[in-house]
Amino acid sequence: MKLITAIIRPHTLEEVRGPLQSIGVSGLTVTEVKGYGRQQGHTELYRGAEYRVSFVPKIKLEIALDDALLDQVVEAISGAARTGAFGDGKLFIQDLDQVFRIRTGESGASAL
Amino acid sequence: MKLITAIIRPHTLEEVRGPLQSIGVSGLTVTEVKGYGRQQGHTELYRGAEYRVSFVPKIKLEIALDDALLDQVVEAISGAARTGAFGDGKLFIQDLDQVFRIRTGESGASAL
Amino acid sequence: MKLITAIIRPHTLEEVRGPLQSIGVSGLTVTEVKGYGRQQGHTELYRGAEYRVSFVPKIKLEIALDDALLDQVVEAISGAARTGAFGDGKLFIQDLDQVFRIRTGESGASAL
Amino acid sequence: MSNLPIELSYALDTFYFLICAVLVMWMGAGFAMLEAGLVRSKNTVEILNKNALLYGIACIAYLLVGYNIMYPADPVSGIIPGLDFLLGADNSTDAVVAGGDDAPYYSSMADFIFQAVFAAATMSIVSGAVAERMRLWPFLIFAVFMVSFIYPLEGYWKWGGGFLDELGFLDFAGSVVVHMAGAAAALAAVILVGPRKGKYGSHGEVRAIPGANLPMATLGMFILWMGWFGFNGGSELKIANVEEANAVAKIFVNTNAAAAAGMVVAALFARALFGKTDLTMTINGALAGLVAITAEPLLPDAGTASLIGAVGGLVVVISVLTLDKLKLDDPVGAISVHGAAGIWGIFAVLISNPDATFMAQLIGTSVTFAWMFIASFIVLLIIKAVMGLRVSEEEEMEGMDVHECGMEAYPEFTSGK
Amino acid sequence: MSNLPIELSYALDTFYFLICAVLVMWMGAGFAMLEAGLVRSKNTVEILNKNALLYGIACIAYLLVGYNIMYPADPVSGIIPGLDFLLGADNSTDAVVAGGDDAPYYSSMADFIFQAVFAAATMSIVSGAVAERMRLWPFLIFAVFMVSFIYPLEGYWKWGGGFLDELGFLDFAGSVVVHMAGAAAALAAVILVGPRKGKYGSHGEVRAIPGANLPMATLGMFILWMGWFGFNGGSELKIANVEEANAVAKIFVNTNAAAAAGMVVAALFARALFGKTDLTMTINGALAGLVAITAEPLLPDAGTASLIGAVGGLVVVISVLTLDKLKLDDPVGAISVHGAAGIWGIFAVLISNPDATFMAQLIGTSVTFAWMFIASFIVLLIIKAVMGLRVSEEEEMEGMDVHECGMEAYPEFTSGK
Amino acid sequence: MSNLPIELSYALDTFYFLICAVLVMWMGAGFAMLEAGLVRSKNTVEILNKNALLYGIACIAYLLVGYNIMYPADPVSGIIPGLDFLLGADNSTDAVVAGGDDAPYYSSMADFIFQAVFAAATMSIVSGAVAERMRLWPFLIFAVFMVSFIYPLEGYWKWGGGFLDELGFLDFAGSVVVHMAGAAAALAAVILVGPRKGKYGSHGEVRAIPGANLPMATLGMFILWMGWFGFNGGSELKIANVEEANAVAKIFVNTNAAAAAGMVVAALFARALFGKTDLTMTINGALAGLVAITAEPLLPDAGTASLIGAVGGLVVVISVLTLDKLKLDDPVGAISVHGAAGIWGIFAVLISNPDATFMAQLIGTSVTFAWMFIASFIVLLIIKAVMGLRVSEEEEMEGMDVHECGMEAYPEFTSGK
Ligand SMILES: Nc1ncnc2c1ncn2[C@@H]1O[C@H](COP(=O)(O)OP(=O)(O)O)[C@@H](O)[C@H]1O
Ligand SMILES: Nc1ncnc2c1ncn2[C@@H]1O[C@H](COP(=O)(O)OP(=O)(O)O)[C@@H](O)[C@H]1O
Ligand SMILES: Nc1ncnc2c1ncn2[C@@H]1O[C@H](COP(=O)(O)OP(=O)(O)O)[C@@H](O)[C@H]1O
Repeated sequence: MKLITAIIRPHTLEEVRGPLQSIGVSGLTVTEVKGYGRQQGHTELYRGAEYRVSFVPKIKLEIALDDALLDQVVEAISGAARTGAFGDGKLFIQDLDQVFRIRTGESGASAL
Repeated sequence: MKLITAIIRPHTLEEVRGPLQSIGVSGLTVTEVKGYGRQQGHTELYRGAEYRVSFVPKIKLEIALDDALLDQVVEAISGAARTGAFGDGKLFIQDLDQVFRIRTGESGASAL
Repeated sequence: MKLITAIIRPHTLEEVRGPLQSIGVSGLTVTEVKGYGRQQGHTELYRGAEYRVSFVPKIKLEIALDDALLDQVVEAISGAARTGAFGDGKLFIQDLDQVFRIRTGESGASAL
Repeated sequence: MSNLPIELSYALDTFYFLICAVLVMWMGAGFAMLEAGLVRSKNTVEILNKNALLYGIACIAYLLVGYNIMYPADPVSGIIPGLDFLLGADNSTDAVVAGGDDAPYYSSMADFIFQAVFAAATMSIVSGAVAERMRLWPFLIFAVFMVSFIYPLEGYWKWGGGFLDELGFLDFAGSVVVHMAGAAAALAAVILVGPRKGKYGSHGEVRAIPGANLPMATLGMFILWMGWFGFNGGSELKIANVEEANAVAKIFVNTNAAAAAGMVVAALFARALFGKTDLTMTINGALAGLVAITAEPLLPDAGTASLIGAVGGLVVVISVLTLDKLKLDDPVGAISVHGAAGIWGIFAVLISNPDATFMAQLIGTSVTFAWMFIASFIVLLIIKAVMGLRVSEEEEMEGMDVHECGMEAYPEFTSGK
Repeated sequence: MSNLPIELSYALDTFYFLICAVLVMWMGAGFAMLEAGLVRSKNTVEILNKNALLYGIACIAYLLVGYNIMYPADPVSGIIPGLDFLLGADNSTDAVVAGGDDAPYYSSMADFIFQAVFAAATMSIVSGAVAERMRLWPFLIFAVFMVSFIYPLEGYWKWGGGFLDELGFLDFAGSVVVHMAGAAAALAAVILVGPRKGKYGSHGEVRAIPGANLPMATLGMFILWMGWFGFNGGSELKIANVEEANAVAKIFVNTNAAAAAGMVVAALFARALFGKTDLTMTINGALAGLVAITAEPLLPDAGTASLIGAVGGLVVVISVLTLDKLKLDDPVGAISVHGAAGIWGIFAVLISNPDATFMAQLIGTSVTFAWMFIASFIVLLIIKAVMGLRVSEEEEMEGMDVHECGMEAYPEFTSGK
Repeated sequence: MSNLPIELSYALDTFYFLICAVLVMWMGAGFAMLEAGLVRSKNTVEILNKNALLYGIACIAYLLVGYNIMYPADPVSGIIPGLDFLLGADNSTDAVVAGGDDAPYYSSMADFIFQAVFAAATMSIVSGAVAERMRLWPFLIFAVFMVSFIYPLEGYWKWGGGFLDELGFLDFAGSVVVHMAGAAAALAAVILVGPRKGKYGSHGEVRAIPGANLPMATLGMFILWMGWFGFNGGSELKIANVEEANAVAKIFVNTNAAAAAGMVVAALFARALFGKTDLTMTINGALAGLVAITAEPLLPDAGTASLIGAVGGLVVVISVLTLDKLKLDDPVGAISVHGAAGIWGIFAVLISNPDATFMAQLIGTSVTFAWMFIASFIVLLIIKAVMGLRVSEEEEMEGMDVHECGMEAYPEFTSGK
């Protein structure tokens, strides 16, 4: 099993959801985060003093899934979240040793 | 060392804490997240227009721990967080290569 | 590639950023979290009733990086975030299987 | 032309009354902000709905029947008023300029609206005490009964000229008739709905449930303070001669002094007790000072008024802590502010008013409390039987806003708590 | 000395006017809070800036020229007023004490400020309807034209003694002259700027875009309600004798009753429709009740006033839903509250005022609507051509606050939405 | 009966005074909201506590001794007033109807409360400037001295008939006597407590520390604006004849015009400087316009008043930027709004009042500034020696709310910043 962590633009969340559901991703977790990469924030102004808001608001998706779905999901997220401008985000893939569903106690792929 | 990521119902956080402390978990990190799994959100209403709040508020716990504690902790969280209804949450287990305590510079299991 | 997760004091974020950028860390993601370790929260008071705010606000940094930078980054964060008191935080290191840059589709180290 | 001065006097008294009514109406916003600030974010829309709608319902119910019960044209006895609906015609110019002791000196419409906003204020007291668990519409149905009958009846006993008035019970602007009365109804409701889930631990410990928006609560205090100038100042009922103008001015000074002293003393007391300056006690202290001086804001000098307010500030802190010991859960401190400080206020009349007697104050307070508590209890019990008073455990956990109002107060900020 | 009563009468009327003006000025805060509460957090600083600056601009523009257009010293015809600038001298004591039907009975400065705050209120209506997408300075430039010419001209037609007044069109405090007029301008603006991105789905579905701070919106309602006592009460223009004092008092009672009924009925209606008690409808219902009674707050008895307000509450709920069906995106419901309820109010005059005729009301409403809509449309079209009206798509997505004002409303709380 | 007109006149003037006092009291809420909106969330409970408690303390201290120092029955000299406590009896009806130039024409109780709320306003100015780092109780102890002695003494020099008054120094409602005086004390405090940690970088750069709740700050502005009608309008001290009624009305018009112009000009100026429309400058501009017109709101025509306000709007923006260059950290801009615009206002008297002389204005301003600054500095120095003024670095980092008040303002929303 894999854990995909995707950092995307907040307003693309809705576009990403649909494709994921059609692929068969059965759940996901969303966190509001801030970050920077090539996209380097912007300045705001307060009483004449400029200040950099260096971290841009992003949405982090965490999706635990079966290895079989990995490529499709990478594809789907990349496709839906791409605008082509700096700030589109990143995907990180990690191994997942084990998963449990708290409600039933199931573990492994059937718990996803 | 392992990293357990638990997604649980917000109000079970207090129930989960006690058992973890008695087992000897020395620290944990909490994040407010939203997500969906089998539990599929609910509708709200605003000026007559219904809208799905598709992501349900959850709490994410991250716990770095010694392999020896793993089973006990999985047990403890599952027990305290289970209500039996959709939405109880998930546990994800990952390998942890290394840990450092910033204050002292210690690393490995003694830094947990 | 590695994923470093650092839990630090909120006000050290600004001190940490500079060194990271000089090392050549090209991006990072910040989440507001709460947690406890050796530092055990504090009490607040509301209408005469004391209550423990057991989770202390922290900042979580996630940095995906090339293995080559690992030691330097661990060093840099530890140095900038250390005050020597309980609550300075932790660093967790995990393996990262794969990274994709959404904008360009690049993968691997060049996507960092 | 020669009647111009009398007409002017009538106009000035009417205008003064109307402005005071606006100030008391504004207290509705004060209660709304206070309560919205002191509940958790997940119950905020609901408490706002309650505060807005109770004001509307109170105005309608009092117009329809409450006002006539409280001030009957033709009372049956000192205990039983008459029954009448809506409003009659206003005073004619002839009646006004005729002069004499009975000549009307201000518009009866102005009188009505001033009285109506008092009725709404009484009801507002209840909403805070049962916040975060009593369902919206059962509460509003209770408001209909409260403002139509329960409150007007005891109002009649004192201000309508009923038996408490004849007895010599003295309550200038309503420490008991309005504030303690509201608190007594609130107490009945609090007992019936029970405490919020999680408020009291299984080992008897009191758990803090902090309010979500303290600036809003502080704004509520300032609004109430401002409105109280109308509440007490308007209760003099006349301003249009030297003596009356002096009286109204003195009431303003005393009202302000009592609030200031209540606030500062409560803050100091809380600091001494807790080691911290508890803002919610600062707020409650000011309100307790206001409630305490309400029974007699005219006769004491400003120094004495300050002392009366100061004691109110002590009383409210003690009462808040005591109610929690008794497991009576009152999220905003309404029973302490309006009940405990109201009782202190009614006996403080003895300090400055030589006409006041301990017995009359005691009887007046006891009768009012008994009536308000019992009548409210019975009506609430009936509502409980018919439709229930309290939200389900799940609704309480997830918040009343989503379940009762389908909406969040701060949809972009609220966390998953 | 023998003139003292006349002087007092003048002073009382002036004071009453000034206090009413302060209450209406305060409505500016009400609009600001209402709108700041009902937009998303990312557009909050901008709407606050709009509300503050439009008030300032309205006061200046109305002082410079608007007031003279609306109340010309020397009108050209029933359609065309004169053109004049700034203010003249106030009434002399001699003119006042001379007496007679034409003698001034209150300060013309007080008259000016009372009228000025009405002009500002008219403009405030527009800001809510175009919230979250119309740029700040184009809006403020439109405000200059609106308050200098567009509104004063139609104001002249009715209140300045122009042709609508001669026709027998009756609008006591401005259900149409102020409220529907503002709504008509708002409608023109809404059509020109289009709906917010994401408000209407590609399959015609209506998407909710919840406001970020409901307590603030509720405070706005209470402020507006309070201010309305000045709005309607001051429109009686005189209080200093028995008859006038009674009239003002009755207006207070009726205004309050209509608001209360509108609120409760809208809440009940929304609950019946949606199964939940929608706080935004509670708020809009109260405001609709107020708008509805504004055309004739004096003649109906309090029961009838309640009914007029109640129907206003129904109208506003239906109108909000209908406008969304028509894809007219009005984030705060301004067009429904001020337009739909305003039209209901103007025809409700027929219920209690025997002098009102259906035709006069219809013509007055139609002419006002046509003028306000068309003139606004043209001016906005020109502004659009010169500098654009709407923010770019990127700005809209990221929020107007950062782009137009360089600042966030809640920098410590706002999430990445 | 023949005395009725005189009595009515007394009653009307008293009522007018009381209403103005309520409006000024309400400014306390305005300061509280303004400051609570412009600090970070972690210091919000503390600033609310400060604003509430300073109002209470000011009312008590001014009642006890401050009022008698400012308006001594029996002054020792033009510099030294007498010492007296609490309040005397009010005017008798006989004294009023006796007539003559010395006859009292309004309640002395009304006078007291009007003066008391001015004292509280002066103190409110300080709290904003030292927000986020000066400890609560040292601040409140300073408030005791400030309102008991420091402010009343300079108040005596001008309004109590002391030497500045005899000198021909003209300050109608307190551009200098209240506003600049408060700013001078604030300046002393700001110098003594130093800037907030992180406000100024090691290379001299100015770092923005955005306020947490801009809608609240905007509400504060509207409240202050509303209250200012009472502040300036009440300072005419009489309304009950044609001339005085006209004067009060003109003051209302001018006060409003100056605020409007100050706001719009500051917003435009900020936009020109920064490229964005800075809402905090919009707010400060309105307040600066109000402060600027306060020294002479009666004599200028409305156009001139607008210009005076407009220049105030420019002054405040420049002052805010300049103070930051001087590393004088004033989180809400209090020194700029009340000090810089106050000084402009006092010299703007020369424009419209032929009795004003440059020298008298200069001396009055300098003396007031020197006294307020030095006396405040010394008292603060003593408090600093005894108990310290500033929170510890750790407390500042973690926020004063938890450390001083044991509570968070927005416990459910605040992030870990
Ligand atoms: N090396 C990294 N480690 C962790 N998070 C990163 C990293 N690089 C980028 N991010 C996250 O991804 C978000 C988007 O990055 P972005 O600016 O789009 O980079 P690029 O345009 O180069 O792909 C950032 O705001 C940050 O949250
Ligand atoms: N595959 C997944 N990947 C990531 N997070 C998930 C996944 N499935 C569920 N979650 C998280 O767990 C939470 C609870 O899931 P839940 O609805 O209880 O699923 P189930 O009832 O099937 O166990 C979700 O809100 C989501 O945050
Ligand atoms: N075992 C752990 N697992 C997950 N997070 C932890 C763990 N230990 C500590 N943390 C996180 O690190 C933060 C700082 O821990 P801290 O109190 O500094 O521990 P120590 O002082 O022992 O290093 C905590 O608030 C928590 O968020």
